[in-house]
Amino acid sequence: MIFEIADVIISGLINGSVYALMAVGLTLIYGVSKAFNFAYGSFYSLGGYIAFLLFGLSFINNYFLVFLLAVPILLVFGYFVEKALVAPLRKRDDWEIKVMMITLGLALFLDNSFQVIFGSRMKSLPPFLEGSFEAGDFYLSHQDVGIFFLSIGGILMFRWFLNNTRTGMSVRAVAQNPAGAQIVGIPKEFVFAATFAISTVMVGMGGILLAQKYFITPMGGWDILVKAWVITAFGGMGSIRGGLYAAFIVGMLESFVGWYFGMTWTLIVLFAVLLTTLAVRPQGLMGKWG
Amino acid sequence: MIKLVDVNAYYQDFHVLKNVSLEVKKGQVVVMLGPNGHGKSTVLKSICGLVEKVTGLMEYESENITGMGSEKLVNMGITYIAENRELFPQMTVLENLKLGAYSRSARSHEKDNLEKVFDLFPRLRDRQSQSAATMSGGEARMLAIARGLMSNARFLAIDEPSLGLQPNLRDEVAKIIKQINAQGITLLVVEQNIPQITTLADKLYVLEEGRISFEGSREDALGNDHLKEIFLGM
Amino acid sequence: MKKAFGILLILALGLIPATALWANDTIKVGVPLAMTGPYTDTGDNYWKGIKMAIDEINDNGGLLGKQLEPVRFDTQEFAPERVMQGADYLCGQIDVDSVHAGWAGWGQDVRAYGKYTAPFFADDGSQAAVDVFNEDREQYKNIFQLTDTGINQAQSMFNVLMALPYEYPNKKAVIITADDAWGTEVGDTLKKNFKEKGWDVAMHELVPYGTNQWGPLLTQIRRIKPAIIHVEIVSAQEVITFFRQFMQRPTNSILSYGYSLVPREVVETMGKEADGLLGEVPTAMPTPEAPTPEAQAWLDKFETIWGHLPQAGSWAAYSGVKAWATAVEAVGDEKNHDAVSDYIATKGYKGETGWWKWDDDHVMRAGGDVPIAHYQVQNGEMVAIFTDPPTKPYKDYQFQVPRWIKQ
Amino acid sequence: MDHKRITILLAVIWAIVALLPLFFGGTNFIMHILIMCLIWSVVASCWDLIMGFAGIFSFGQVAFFVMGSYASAIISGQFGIPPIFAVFIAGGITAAIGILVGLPCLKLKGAYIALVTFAVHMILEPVLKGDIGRAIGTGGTRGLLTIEPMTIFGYTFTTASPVPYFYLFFLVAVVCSVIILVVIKSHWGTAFLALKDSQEFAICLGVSAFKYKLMVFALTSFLTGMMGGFYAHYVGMLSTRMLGIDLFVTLMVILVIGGVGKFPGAVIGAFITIVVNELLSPLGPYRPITMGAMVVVLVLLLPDGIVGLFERLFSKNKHSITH
Repeated sequence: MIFEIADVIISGLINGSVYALMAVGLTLIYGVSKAFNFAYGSFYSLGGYIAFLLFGLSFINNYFLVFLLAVPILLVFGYFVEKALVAPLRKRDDWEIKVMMITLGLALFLDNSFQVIFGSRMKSLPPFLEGSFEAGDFYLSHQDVGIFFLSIGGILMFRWFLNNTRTGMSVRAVAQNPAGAQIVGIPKEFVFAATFAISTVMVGMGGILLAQKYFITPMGGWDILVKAWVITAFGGMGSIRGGLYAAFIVGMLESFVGWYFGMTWTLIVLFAVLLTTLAVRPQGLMGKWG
Repeated sequence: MIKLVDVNAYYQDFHVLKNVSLEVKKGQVVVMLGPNGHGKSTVLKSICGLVEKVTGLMEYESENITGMGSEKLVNMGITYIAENRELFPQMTVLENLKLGAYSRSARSHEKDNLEKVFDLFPRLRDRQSQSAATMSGGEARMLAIARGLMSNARFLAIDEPSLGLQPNLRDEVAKIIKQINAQGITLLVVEQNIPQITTLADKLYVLEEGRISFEGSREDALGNDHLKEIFLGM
Repeated sequence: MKKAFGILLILALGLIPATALWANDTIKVGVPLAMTGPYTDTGDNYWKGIKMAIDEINDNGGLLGKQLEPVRFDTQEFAPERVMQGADYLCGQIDVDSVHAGWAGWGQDVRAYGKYTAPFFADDGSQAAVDVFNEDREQYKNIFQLTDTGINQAQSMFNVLMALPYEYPNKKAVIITADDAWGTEVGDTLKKNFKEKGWDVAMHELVPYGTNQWGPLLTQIRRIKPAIIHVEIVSAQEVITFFRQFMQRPTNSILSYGYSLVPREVVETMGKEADGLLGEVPTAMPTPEAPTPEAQAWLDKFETIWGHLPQAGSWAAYSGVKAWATAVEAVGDEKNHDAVSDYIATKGYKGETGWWKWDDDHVMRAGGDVPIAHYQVQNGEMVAIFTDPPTKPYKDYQFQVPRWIKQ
Repeated sequence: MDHKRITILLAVIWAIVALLPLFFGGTNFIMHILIMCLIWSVVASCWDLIMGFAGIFSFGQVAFFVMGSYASAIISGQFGIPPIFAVFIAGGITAAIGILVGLPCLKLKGAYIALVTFAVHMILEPVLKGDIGRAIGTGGTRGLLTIEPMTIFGYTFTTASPVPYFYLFFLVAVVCSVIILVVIKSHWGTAFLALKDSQEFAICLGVSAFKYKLMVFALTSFLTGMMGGFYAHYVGMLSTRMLGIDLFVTLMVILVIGGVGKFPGAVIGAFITIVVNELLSPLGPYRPITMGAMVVVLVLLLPDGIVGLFERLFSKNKHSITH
């Protein structure tokens, strides 16, 4: 029994760390620019496919090189998408819904393009860590540990960047008060595009990191989008700390419900908890930026 | 230092400023008066690059600044201090001030300016690490002005500094404005609740329905019955 | 302006019948398959078989001297109105003379295509489809199922599990299936069978597609230590992640994947890592060695055309086209749909491995010359070890005790 | 656009649509597409009323549609209630669920409402397929394969002769669009415009945001659920496969093409989208790619959809005078 619970906790922690990584990017764009990106899941798949293509090149044989090349690609892609598709809509009164629509269109376009280009069959990437820690009945693969620390490390680094660098502060400033940010001379438009690009990089990296465990499929991003969305809302859209807590709560909840009641109940329980939380705290766990 | 010629400004389809022309000379304090909602703030915001649609000619030290964005203008030394303060609520006082020095030209002076600002507002020094959201109205007003000063501006556009202040703090605002001006910063102030400020003014403008209806010294203004009404209404 | 739009709309709608008018001296064959969405994969498997059959017939001078012309229709996600639309388009609009589908709507398709007369071949493998058929056999006489129902396939899986030359350490089983019609049909049948044989089904879980974190279930499995784990989720991602996470700390359990072993990526991605997994394919061409020389020739031909071994459904769909073509030749008129259907139902078709016979339910029941093949992954390839019914070992291929079972 | 112009446009659209069977009455396939156009035009108009006019980001439209369809099929199948009554009961049930969903979520902000309503969509599939669904008679994963056809005064509509069915749906669609028109014209419509402009201001005027939002939520849920019921009896079978992403996206495209908050744009959008979708269908995977690209381009170039374009064309002269 104790081993079982330990097992469940570990899988909850690992899932939580993955969810956290997924949610932070989404909460970032929402927090800064109030734009909701429906193509977020497609960017996840995009990361995976970029890595897949890179591994196809003869001179690339490790993840370090893949990340090194994938990051600028994703960065430019995200920046371009924001400038070309989202920024022109911002002047409109109903831009929020327009952004949802245009990103939904983009998601449809990207997902099906993946299917045409790469085929509908799943693609896999080589594992970036092999082996495991074992002690009696206790088991932990290096891959999972790697994913855990890379996700958490990535998020903490990002938080540090936001709190302690001038650029990070300007991002927070735009999030908290766009008018104020403009007054002090922060280039708001650039910050919007930059955060969109950063969030694209984050989710794309998540795609690469997880592809070796969960594979890449053209439509695989939708689950990620929904999970990330639930978590950001749960934690408070725009709150990185809230997202972090929410991700682990959701991870734990899923693994305990799945273990105790069965997998079909996880989604139902998850939404029930979300609804209850929102009924009590409409702004989510943490509410605002922090 | 600042010169506007036939400036028109619009919010979407709403025509706010109609052929506004004005001039602020270096080292001056110029005060703008007029009924609320007639476009005083828009004049300041237009100068500071915060209004999307502006036509006409705006000059800063003989350079055409029409259509320039705020990030450029702040860097050139033009800063706006908003009537509703526009602070960053979840950040500390210090972070707010540091962001005031965001522009490239202000960064190198950040330390000096911080000292200057703390000397001007000793209370802010004590509350450096307090979050802006928890400050009182008066303190927040001080912080907004202080943040504006951090930009190393040579021209400040201050919008209704008395808004939301208790009457006993108004004297202090006037005193601070005088001190700022004494440091060689040119000021364009929208304010009509603090008579002391109008006494500081080198020149007064009155803006009504988006047009300049009066330009002149305080004495000229007091001789004008219509304007007197505005003054009495304060 | 509005009128112009109205005219535009009428023009647009007018284009649809216009497309139907080209080429008159051909026989049109409807092919409703998923070309977009989550079922694209299986749609592709069927298409390869159907295309191969059509090309073969056309290369040999066509059918009754006419070339066959496939008309594709994208069934997307099999929403009811989409299935109906497919039937109305292909049979009502294009007026095809036969319809070759794969997964086609699990009963919805019987309703939709039963309204028309063109022979319709589906690979639903679902009792629901048979139940609809039996509501009105005369109305639905043009419907033919290329594979046996999930119930019978599950029965066959169970028979083979019991026939394995392996002594189970206990009588505990775990069943995990997808929460779709196929998964539940197989799961329920297996559960019934296990219970009848005195086994304890310690866990029976339905999981949604997209599940890839198996921690909570594996925790339970490790406590139960079942002798058999059956997983029935026809999607590579789910079954591979399950296997890998299971292998982190395996129990002494036979892993039976049923039909979920067929997505090609399972073996392609894992290679020898997948050694030991069990699975089945109905109306299958056993591999690596086909049962007859003709069958072997077919396998080779398929591989030359498409560059890989046939996947589940390819051969069944191919055979459907050939069975229909044979019937048309015999009847001599592709337009006489009723006669063609009667011919198929009564005479059957002789394929590469022997006779295809449809039963009274118009289901190609497993057995005879076209049994269900049961595979084990050995050396990174699917190897037929049993055929059923009747349950018997296939050629000289042997079951191997999986490497994770420690005795 | 003023109310008078909306009414005229709507009348013209319906007049054209009413004549379509003259041309296509003999072709079942096209009639079927036209009937689907009518169904989606109502569902999309309801969505537009919620999203475009009331400014609520509800993403539960497809879910309500599916709920209504299942409700009507189950009611008529299990309790022997004639379909023509069952559809209205189904509408009532859907409206009740709509209110239940609306109560907690209408106080939330934009993206949160979208999430909660989309959550309803997400949960619906496991619920309908699972034990709860089976208990109320959804047929679980099999779905419902036998649903009574619509019968009115002893006349049974069949899909084999779609023209009567077409006019039945036509009638329903016209009535629904008139209801929506009345809502937009009424005090409600004014209240929504006020709410959209400034929530605070509207509250000052005594407009209770919550009450109006809940009312519009209930009304659109009712109409959508009822339409779902008609759909169920028309198609004669149901499965949870409608809850896939395809239908959701199609409805979204309808609004993009028609114009959000530009009633009767959704009606025009429905006809264009469904027909274009059908024309693109032979392209296989290039269909959704084209649809996606079209959404992106249209949102950028034609942000107010077809109706927005009309408005611009019509009011060109007026504008040049004011400036």
